[in-house]
Amino acid sequence: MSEIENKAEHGSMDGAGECAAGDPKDDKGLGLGVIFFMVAFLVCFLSGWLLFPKLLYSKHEQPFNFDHELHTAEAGDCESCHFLREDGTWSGIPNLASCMECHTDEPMGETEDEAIFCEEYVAKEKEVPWFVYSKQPDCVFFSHAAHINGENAAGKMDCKTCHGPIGESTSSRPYEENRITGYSRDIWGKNIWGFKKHSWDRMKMDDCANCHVEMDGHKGYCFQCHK
Amino acid sequence: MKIDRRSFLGLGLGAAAGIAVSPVGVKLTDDSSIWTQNWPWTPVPEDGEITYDPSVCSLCPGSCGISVRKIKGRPVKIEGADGYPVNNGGACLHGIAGLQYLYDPSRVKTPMRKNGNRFEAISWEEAISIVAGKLADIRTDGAPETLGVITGSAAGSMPALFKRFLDAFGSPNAYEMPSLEGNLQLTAATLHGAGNTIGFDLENSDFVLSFGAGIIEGWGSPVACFKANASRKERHAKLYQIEPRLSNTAAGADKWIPINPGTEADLALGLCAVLLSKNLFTQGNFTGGFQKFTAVIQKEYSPTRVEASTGIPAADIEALAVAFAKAKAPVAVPGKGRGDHGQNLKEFAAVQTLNALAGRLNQEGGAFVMAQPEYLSFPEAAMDEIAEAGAGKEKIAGSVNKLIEDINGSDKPLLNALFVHNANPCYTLKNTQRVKDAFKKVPFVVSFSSFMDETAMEADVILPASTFLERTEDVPAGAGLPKSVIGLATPQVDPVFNTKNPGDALIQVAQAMGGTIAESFEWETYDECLEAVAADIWDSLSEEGSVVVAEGVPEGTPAVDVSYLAANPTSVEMKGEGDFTLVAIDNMRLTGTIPAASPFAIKTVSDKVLSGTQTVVEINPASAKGLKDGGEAIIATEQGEAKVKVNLNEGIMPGVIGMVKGLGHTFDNPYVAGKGVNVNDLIGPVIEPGSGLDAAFGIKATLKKA
Amino acid sequence: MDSALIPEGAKRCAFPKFMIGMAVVGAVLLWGVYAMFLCWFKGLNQTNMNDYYGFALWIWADLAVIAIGGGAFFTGLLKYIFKIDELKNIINFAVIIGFICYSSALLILAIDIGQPLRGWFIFWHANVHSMLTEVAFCLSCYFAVLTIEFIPNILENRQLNKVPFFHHLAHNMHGVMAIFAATGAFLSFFHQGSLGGVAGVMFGRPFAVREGLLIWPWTFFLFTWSAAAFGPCFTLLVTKITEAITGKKLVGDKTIHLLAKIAGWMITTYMVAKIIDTIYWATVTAPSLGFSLSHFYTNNAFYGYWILIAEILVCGVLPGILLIMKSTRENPTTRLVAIILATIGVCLNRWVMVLQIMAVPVMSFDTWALYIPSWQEVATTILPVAYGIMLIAVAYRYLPVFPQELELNKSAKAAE
Amino acid sequence: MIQHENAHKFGMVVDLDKCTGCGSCMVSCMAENNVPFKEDETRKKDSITWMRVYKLTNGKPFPETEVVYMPRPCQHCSGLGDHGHSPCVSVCPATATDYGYDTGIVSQIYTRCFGCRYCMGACPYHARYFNWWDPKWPEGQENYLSPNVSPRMRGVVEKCSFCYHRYQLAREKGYMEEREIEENEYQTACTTACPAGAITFGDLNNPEHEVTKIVKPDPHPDPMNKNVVGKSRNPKVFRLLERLGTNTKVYYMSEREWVRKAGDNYLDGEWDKRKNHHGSSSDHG
Amino acid sequence: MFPFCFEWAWDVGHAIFFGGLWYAVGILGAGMTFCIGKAAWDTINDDGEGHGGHH
Repeated sequence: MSEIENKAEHGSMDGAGECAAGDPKDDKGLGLGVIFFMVAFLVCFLSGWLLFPKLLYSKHEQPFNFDHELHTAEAGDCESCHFLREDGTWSGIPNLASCMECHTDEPMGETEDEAIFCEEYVAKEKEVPWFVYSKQPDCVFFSHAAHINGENAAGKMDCKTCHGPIGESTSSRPYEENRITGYSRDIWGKNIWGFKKHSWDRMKMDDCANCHVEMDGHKGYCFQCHK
Repeated sequence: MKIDRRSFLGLGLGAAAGIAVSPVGVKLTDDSSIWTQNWPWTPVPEDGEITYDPSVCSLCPGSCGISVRKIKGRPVKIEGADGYPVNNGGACLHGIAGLQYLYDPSRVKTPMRKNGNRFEAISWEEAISIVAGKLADIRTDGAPETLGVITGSAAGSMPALFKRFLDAFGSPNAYEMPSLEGNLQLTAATLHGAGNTIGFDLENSDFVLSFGAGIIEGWGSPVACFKANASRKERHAKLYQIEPRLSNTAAGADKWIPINPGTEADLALGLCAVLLSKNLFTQGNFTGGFQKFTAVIQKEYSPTRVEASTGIPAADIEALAVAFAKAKAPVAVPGKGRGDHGQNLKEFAAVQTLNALAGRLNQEGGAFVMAQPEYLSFPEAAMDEIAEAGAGKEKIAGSVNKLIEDINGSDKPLLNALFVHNANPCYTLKNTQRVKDAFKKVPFVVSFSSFMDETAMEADVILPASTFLERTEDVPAGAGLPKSVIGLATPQVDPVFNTKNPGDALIQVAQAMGGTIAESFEWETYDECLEAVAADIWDSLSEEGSVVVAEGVPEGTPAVDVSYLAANPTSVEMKGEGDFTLVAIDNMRLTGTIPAASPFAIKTVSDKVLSGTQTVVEINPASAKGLKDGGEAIIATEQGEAKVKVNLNEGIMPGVIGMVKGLGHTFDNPYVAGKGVNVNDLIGPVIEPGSGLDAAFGIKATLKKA
Repeated sequence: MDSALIPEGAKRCAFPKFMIGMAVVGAVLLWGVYAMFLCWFKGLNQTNMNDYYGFALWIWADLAVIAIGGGAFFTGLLKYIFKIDELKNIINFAVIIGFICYSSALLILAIDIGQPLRGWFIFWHANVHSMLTEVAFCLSCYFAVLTIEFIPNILENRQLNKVPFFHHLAHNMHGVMAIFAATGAFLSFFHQGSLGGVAGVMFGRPFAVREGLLIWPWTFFLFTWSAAAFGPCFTLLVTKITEAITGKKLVGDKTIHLLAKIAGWMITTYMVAKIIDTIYWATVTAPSLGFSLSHFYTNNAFYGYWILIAEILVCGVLPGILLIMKSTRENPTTRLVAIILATIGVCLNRWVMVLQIMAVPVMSFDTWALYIPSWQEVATTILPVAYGIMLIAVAYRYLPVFPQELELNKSAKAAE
Repeated sequence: MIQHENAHKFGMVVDLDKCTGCGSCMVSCMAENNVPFKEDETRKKDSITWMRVYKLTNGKPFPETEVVYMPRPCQHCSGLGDHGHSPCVSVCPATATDYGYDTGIVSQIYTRCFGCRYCMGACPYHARYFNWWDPKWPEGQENYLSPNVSPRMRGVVEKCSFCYHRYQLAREKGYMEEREIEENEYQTACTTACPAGAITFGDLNNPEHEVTKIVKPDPHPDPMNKNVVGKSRNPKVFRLLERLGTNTKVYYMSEREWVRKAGDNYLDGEWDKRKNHHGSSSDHG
Repeated sequence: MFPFCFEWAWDVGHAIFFGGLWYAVGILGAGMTFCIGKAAWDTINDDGEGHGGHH
């Protein structure tokens, strides 16, 4: 915040200085106005593009780093930990009990992160308060079953299509939350205009709809994805 | 001028233009609308694995099997359990709203002690020691019989445990609140011998003659009754409803027979008289002065005389009797409304005798005379000298209503201490002021209530009970059912507040008292106690969730002793004066007893029953005399008066005012209390001689424009 | 004090007097603003609307102000497209009144919706089948037109006009005003109609539903027509009131008579159509759905046949006749009576088409629903009136609204 | 629009002779769908009850009075000619409600709705409710809220969804087991709660489903009113305000003539004429 | 509103509706742009005319 204030102040000081230095007669007014205009424009334009996105999101570190690559190497593919329950509902991020199917009270490796896991959560029998990058708002109903076990080709999707190559990551990136909406930044995407390069860059309604149009020929009806 | 207006204009325009070509505006517009979609004050329920767990609802004597849907172990919905022997899917609105009781704002969240006029929170240890100390003093004073207990019903292990406590303590003063089951047992005892009860095979009857029984208003086991009633359509079975008012049952019946309030017994005996005179009856196993009965009934209850009292034409009475006798599987059902409060033995006995005369006892689709289920076997309670002495004393009164009357009528305190469990007498019994006065005359009242209800507020100590969703308990089903089912309620969630299973609280009080009392309560916990005393059926009970103790048509024809009716007991007269008869109405969407209706249930109540904070009374337009529909009026009885609204309703006999039960709660819960008037404030009890029942179904009243 | 801003040659009351008047009206405005914020921050529970009365006083106010604001588009249409030059003497004022009416309508809509911050969804997620979408689009576009039409008048302010850019801008805008006016007429035609369509397409409401042409129920055309017919009456009425308050003659009789004559014929033809529509609806449409006319006008405490008679005969046919007959049209008293009745008539029509629709029971076992607005609703509905008075006062004081003012008041000036 | 050959058309039939007016359906609906409650719910015109039970009387004086209870969920209209333009869907300016051509269910998206209430005005059944207040639960009571239905914020319209989330949950299980869902797997909360079994719910396009067997919907437009499609061929079955052409998917059944008559509006004497007509046409059919 | 919006469909309804809308918006926009642009041009080519009253 202070940066922009400084800039703004600086800018106007410049203007004022110039004004003071110039001819005090009236016609300078228009010129000054133009300069003021330019400076204010530039400051606001740049802050809008550079500073605003920074201010809009708050950053949270995950409780501790999670090495997806290591776990996929040890435990197998995504479905080993993130699975569909018998009733077809999605289990999401594994709870402590699931972790403990492999882990014990003692760390299996030597990483600091695993030590935190054992001390802070396993020992205290506390669930790890993970931040969920792909968390959708309460109004959204998303059926993983329909996309993994669905009846047609569209129903046999790869995790990567929406979640990206997270399984290859070795550390957890910070979770960014929109201060106004509470949405994870992954929903809107990193790009402030919401442009995307990969299918997993954005998870807005239009992204769902586009894919549905492509696969089903129709973007679906409200209740299909809303509750 | 160095910096003039134009400079500022430039600055402003520049800033605006700069912002405009940046994403700020678009993003803020979008995000502010998304913010409204996720307002932090709108709750977001947590998601997780869905599970379903079975249990039994014990909100009413219906005892339906329920299935509790949970998300990550958190209960979110109650539904009726498919396949449960009482309800087989389906549930009533109170059971479905059961979760609202868990987090009810009026719950007693921790043990309480009254200090002056206010309650203060205390620890369980302190609460138990206060109770144990007070009780010890009573025993030291040598008056153990001055400890009384009022329980909601007599069935199940909890009342038995309280009874046991009284035994070990040395008091005979155990009382139950009036209930349909109690009334049926009393009827069975009068006609067929003690230890019996009566069930009605509505499901298989082709002609149900209901003497005001609110078969779809919460009579008996409500859901079972709903199902039996609904199946009439396919079975082409008839339901005739005899009632002064077009209740829901009457509305759903094939025929509604309006009758002067309180004369149902006359009609039942009148029908008996017709059967006798037309020789349409079955001799059966009548004992106890059947000759005298025949003579008395035919003389006193001839159709013309019954026409005079009931208002039903004599010819109709005869036709009805013939239709009843000629039906393939008729059954007559007693118990106006829910059949619990304001009932008289004469009517119950008369209706059951009608069943007997029609040869409908222990017949498919008839009335079953069944032994009360015996599945609990407590070891002998240890009793010391004080206990022996006290237990030998005479019980103060024959019924809870008589007890209240006696306490009020006596100069010296008849009870020094009183336990109240699963009951709210200060609301449910008639003339609530009288009940509260009696409570004030008892020096030490202990409430085991889950809610800060009217009775809990009169208590000196509250040992808060976990609700049925937080505790284990055996739940014997259902008054009036043609079978005996024992269900097991299991904790669906850890106690939300600092409450205990009242069984545990009682055991701890007993153990704190030491001596033979502690010896009689050797169990560590109530759960352990239940497993031990219900050992006979425990395995199947805990595995299946319920055990059917008796089912199907009982064998043999029971003896019928008609000497009670042969003596022609007098009918109870209505008290008071006035042009109108005020009758209390049962409404399925409200509860007349405990607990008070949930917020959801209250929400469903019609604005023709409750309007704002005013009770709406029903009255026939023919007797409205200037009262307007929706207008305000003052209803007055000798008991008191209340401001009400008027609903002009063609579905009620002229001269009768209908006022719903279950409103007018006075405790602190804005969603269910402070609404309307308690009809029990307007109606005083009338004790029926012999039975001790409060037979006041109504009272004479006046109604004037407010 | 503010004489430099007052149009040259015009005479205005003393500044303090002006400010006192503004303060009085401003107090009413603030009361409305307070109520508005209550509605925004506490929600619509501040109103007496309910699930039966989802559309109530506000929607009526919207429909009414848009109808009476129709003078702007219709006068503009006549002036710029049909080249009736005489109307130049009143066009500025008609535009100002229109501007006030439409901005008020938008403001009320912003209060009326349950989620004001999501109001833009109506544009973004537009459902093209909804009459309300059409209303929203055309309403906001037409408001833009009105603003454009109003701007040159503002720029003619004595001080502003000295700025060369503004001077030229005003001049250029006058030059292409016909195009704007044509666009405005096009937009108006549709949104006035769509507002009529709002009711007419509700086929679940037999009191409202009308048959029609393609996707447009007859009410679509009736609303447009009635706005064109009654809008000028309101313009005349406000002119009359302004003249009374300022004590000056502001618009020449010739212009007044001309506009009144046009309005009279419009009203009369509208009433013919309206009566045919009513008869058809009462004898064909409603009965085909199981409703007799009496169902809509009996068995309740308020909506009787009187409202039908008042709307059609007293406030419709009568003013129409008064305005087409030369003698009554040119008699100031009967003309005033006619324009007052006409204004009431169109407001009554909008009332019926909003509130009575909600009140009439449709299911056979339902009952009439009656409603009394809360003070918050009343205050926010009066707010635009206060705002309108203030804007007219300011505009009259500082802008050359009435081209004929100086000429018509010469004699008075001379006498001074 | 998706017009699968095997599109569903979910609907229900309520047997009014069985309905007892007990209110279980209302409470089950509220509990299932996180419906909020206020201190005073006696002003029924601002009380949110997706399922509302109306009390109908035959209007006759004592003792001929008769009463019947009529549960009224959202009727899920398919609109004039069965084209999916229900009264509410076609008027919503922001597409916050739509007609699911694959299920026949009329949706309502609370986060899209901006609260103009046009749909409420358009619905003759008063099946739509506005959140005049912020939903507030007494402390702790929000603990029983279900995650399957999102709680609504102030300022939006809500209504019965035929428990669409139950359909979704059933389908998820179906996906898991790679099969179509059975009739009993998707039932609304009111249907399962009804202790009298008065409600039958299912797919009106599926002749195997009980609801279709009872209703026997006529797929052809009514010759007397082309807007009406799906009229029941069971003479005891009727729909609410059928003549308006709303084409509801909630049917009612009663043995009593006055009840069937109360389902719609008729001019004087018209009912008897129609009845005779209906009689003769059903003779032919 | 825009073809990239969720509800947009390339059908007759949208074509007529939005065709009319964008047509109107276009005329208003073009008209105003013309007026402002021409006013700016006129101002520059004005040579002090109208400047007289300035300040």
